[in-house]
Amino acid sequence: MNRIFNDPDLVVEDMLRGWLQVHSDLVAAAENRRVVRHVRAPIAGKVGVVTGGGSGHEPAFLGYVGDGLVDAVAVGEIFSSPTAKSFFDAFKAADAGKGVACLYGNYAGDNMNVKMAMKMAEKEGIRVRTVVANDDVPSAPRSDREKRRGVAGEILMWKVGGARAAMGGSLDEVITAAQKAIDSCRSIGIGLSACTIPAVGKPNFEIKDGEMEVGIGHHGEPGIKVVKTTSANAMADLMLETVLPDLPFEAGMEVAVLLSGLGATPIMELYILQARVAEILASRGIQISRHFVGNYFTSLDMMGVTLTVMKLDDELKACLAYPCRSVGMTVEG
Amino acid sequence: MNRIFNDPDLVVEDMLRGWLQVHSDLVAAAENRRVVRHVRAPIAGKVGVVTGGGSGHEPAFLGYVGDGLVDAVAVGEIFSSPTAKSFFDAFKAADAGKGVACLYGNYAGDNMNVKMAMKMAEKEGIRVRTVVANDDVPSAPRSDREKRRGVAGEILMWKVGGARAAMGGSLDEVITAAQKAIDSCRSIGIGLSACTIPAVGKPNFEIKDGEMEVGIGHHGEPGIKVVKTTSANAMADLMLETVLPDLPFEAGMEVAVLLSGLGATPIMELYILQARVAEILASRGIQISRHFVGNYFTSLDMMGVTLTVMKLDDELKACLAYPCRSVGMTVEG
Amino acid sequence: MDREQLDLESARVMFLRVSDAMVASKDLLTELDRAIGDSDHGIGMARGFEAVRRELERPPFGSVGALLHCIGTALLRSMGGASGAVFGTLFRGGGARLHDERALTSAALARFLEDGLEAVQARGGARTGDKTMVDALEPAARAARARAGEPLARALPAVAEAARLGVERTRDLVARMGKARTLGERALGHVDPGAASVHLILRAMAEFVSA
Amino acid sequence: MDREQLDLESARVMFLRVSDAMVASKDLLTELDRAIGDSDHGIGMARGFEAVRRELERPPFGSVGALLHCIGTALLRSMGGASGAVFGTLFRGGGARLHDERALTSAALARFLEDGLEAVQARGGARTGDKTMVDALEPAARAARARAGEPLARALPAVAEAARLGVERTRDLVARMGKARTLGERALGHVDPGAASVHLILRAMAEFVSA
Ligand SMILES: Nc1ncnc2c1ncn2[C@@H]1O[C@H](COP(=O)(O)OP(=O)(O)O)[C@@H](O)[C@H]1O
Ligand SMILES: Nc1ncnc2c1ncn2[C@@H]1O[C@H](COP(=O)(O)OP(=O)(O)O)[C@@H](O)[C@H]1O
Ligand SMILES: [Mg+2]
Ligand SMILES: [Mg+2]
Ligand SMILES: [Mg+2]
Ligand SMILES: [Mg+2]
Repeated sequence: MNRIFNDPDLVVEDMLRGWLQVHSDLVAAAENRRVVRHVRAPIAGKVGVVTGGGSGHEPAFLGYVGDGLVDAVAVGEIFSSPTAKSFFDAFKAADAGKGVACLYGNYAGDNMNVKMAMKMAEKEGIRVRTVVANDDVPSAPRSDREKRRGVAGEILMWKVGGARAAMGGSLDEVITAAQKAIDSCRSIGIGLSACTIPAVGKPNFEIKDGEMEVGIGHHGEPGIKVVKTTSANAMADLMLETVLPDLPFEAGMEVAVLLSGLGATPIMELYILQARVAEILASRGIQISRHFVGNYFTSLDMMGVTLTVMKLDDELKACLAYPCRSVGMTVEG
Repeated sequence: MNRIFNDPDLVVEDMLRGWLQVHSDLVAAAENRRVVRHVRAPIAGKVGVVTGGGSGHEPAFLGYVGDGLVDAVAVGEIFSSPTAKSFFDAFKAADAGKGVACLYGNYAGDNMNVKMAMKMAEKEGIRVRTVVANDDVPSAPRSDREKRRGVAGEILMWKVGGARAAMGGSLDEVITAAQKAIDSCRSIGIGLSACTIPAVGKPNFEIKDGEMEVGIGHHGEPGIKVVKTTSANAMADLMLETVLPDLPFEAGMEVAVLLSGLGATPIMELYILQARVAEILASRGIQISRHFVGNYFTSLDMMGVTLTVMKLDDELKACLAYPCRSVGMTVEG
Repeated sequence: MDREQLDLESARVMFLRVSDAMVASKDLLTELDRAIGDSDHGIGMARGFEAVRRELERPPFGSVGALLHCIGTALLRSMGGASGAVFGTLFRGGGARLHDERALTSAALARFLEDGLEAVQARGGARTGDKTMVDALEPAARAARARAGEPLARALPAVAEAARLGVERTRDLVARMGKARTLGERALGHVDPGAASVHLILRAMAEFVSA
Repeated sequence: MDREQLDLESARVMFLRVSDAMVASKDLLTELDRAIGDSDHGIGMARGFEAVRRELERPPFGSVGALLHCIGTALLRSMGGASGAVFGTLFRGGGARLHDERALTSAALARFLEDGLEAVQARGGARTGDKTMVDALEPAARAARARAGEPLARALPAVAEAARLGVERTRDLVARMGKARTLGERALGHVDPGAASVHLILRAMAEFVSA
């Protein structure tokens, strides 16, 4: 494992030091060093938008703190939910009196820690409502949607919730929009290689040469099946076959597509995949009105990709088009 | 090799299809499909800025086509200079009558192909002047600077040249500014793993587990030495030791720092490195007034990093601060 | 030496030894989580019990409940992850009704484990058979209740043994919770890392009282 | 059959066979470039000579010069890279003074290689000993000049052999040009891929005339 770190137990600290310095125009540390907040948070008159999760997914989560997006994030260890205290401190950092929308992903640790943080917030009179992202189709059958993991659809949920808050929406409006956003998203990942946590020093799991894990999660959680590697086109087809019928996405719909590398995937290859995704969607009469292609939500040094398709309506389109500025995503006004 | 492509000989074509579609607000194909131009190029009243190079370095080169940056790029095969014809067609795509600044990297293939393209341009009455980036310190001794390769410093050269052109500068002014930009840059790379060209199917070279190649080039060209892997801090120290004395960078100077991953490096690790770079520069009395940390110039799936330090003066600062918008870099107004 | 119970100072020292044991189990637990999870369990537990160790260095504690609460809080504040919430809750929930106890008796142990179990289940919704730490905690709590009248030094080894058997049983379970859920049958043959942690904690307690 | 010279149609067919040979050498050349370059030489040459093959399918050509120019242009337009420029220039520069020749004679071959060499050196500045294709081209041109009066079928094998020896000599050279330059001594023992291409082209020509 040839990687870049100092003390393997301090990778998050060391990263945060660099991050806070480089992006000091945008973000600042809260009193709790595991909370990164917008430089101007809490922003008067605005609902606070909070998220949080384990590290190793950069630019998620902290990269989405910014104008028109997230106000504060709770930062966990690698692949570990932040503590309840960090979520609570993120609520405090974001709350300007209009309440806090906590928009996070469906993982046991995050669920429990957010719940505890909400109890702390209640005691201090901070109103918090949540939306739990569960866009990862392969992680549970459609009948068990509430068991599904949240993956890159979270970014679109933050984008929509963040825009709604920046437009002056009430807490209920922000929550409703964010919930609609994630309900409109369906995602799937394909893993082509495993990832290695520096403190562990060997791969978290195994993907054989010549095989790929279809439906992989952001921490290497296994998916639907392990199959022989295929062409990019066949990969795109496989992903769409899983994702499209689930909502379902149908002719005449407008969608946003987010194709994210998992960390080690060359950018070139994301566009190769995207070319096919666009072709298939067009052939089905589905119109892509927004694309995001890049490393939006990664898993350390994993090779692979996640595809998210989001059904759009006028509100969601307006929210996606709303200006935002952050390390992970910038939409110009 | 688990990777994402269809026909390995068509990766560039397939990528371009996806790219042109996703970024149709920003770029368009020229008649020559191996030229990607700004949607509005040639831009009236402005010197055209052109670059080009092999593929596999995304977002370089085509990702820097945009407002306030590059007007047209010639796109080569993986790790291969574009043809002379493509460079020439890029000149044509960019030329609005005020001449073309061709700002490219010092590689045998690019040098020869650009030279031939300039002959074609001369015949058609297009005025072209060049700046050849040679910021890679380990690739030749200081006394042989003209033999040094161009690496990520090229991005800052494009940024400065692009800004100067956007400000209305003449061809000579753009060239002078771009030349100053690259003369003010010093870079070094460290490789932690090899990269694999899809059509080759096995790694281009070898980096052993537990070893790293100090001074590596963007195609895996060997550097100064192969040493045992070290901590992130020691890596930063090693890079700065090579880079700082070369210009030399001294107390009281202002600099820009660009830390780019080579493709497979987790973003987290770039910030870990950056934290140390900033610490050392501060301790030497050198002030960082602009940071760029991310995957700016990659080498397929190589694990590793390049560091570029650029000495700033008022003109260069103004040019770096000038607004630009592209896939690879956006600076807001 | 068959200790009847532990005074607060001895209980504190016992949990220092437990902390040492958990920090020392980092690689083992990471390996278990690597097999069916995301490889961070050992790292998290080690970080958590390093924090516990720091906290326990500042006596005195006024009651068994205060001691357990302090441990739980240290875990909660330092660990994160599912296990930070779960183990933090085990200690804090388990100590909630022990704020009048000046010694750790077998009865107190039974209450700690029973109340802890209830709190964990309220927090995360896991039931027996879901392949979580509940599968070790539940039989341990039952064993503790059954031996609530015995000397602590006799009860604890039996409680630890019950946990161990619970851990072993998780080998035959498909996960219905957490990161191992989508593994399906691929989780068979592997024990649950959180369950292993419950056993390691109880085993270190048993070793202390038997020493 | 000891052919004195090749008429234009035979020369065209010969370069079709040369193209086949170069396309078939893709992996070999890629391996050579992998050892001391960036692994793309075989891919580039194969792409280039596939384009040549397409162009050569449209006869007739009016002169040796026109034929060589056509080949060079196909390489230049399709390949890119250092070798696209270098081999494109070899053929275009080499054909520049052969626009009156209606047959490929040994004298024309010598002029092709000599003028090609000069054009390549003007283009890229490489000299003998820099570990480039010049190290195969230069001895080949010399051999061709020495045999300019012989029948083509006798000259070409000798020219190809001279190129082969030139390739072999690149093993002992440290690169002073291109991607191998920074390898320093690590390049020793490896032949230059571009030099190998020169030899393969001439060998395929020799095989054609000797067949
Ligand atoms: N809902 C739950 N209730 C009880 N224990 C749980 C629950 N979810 C997970 N666990 C326990 O947590 C352990 C995993 O801990 P850890 O690896 O630290 O967390 P994460 O799953 O967040 O990576 C599992 O082995 C399991 O015993
Ligand atoms: N300046 C030059 N003059 C002549 N030949 C050169 C020169 N530079 C490179 N070459 C030849 O090109 C070959 C490499 O070709 P190729 O791999 O296609 O190009 P690149 O170096 O751009 O990857 C070298 O083996 C060498 O023979
Ligand atoms: Mg985890
Ligand atoms: Mg090349
Ligand atoms: Mg885990
Ligand atoms: Mg090459």
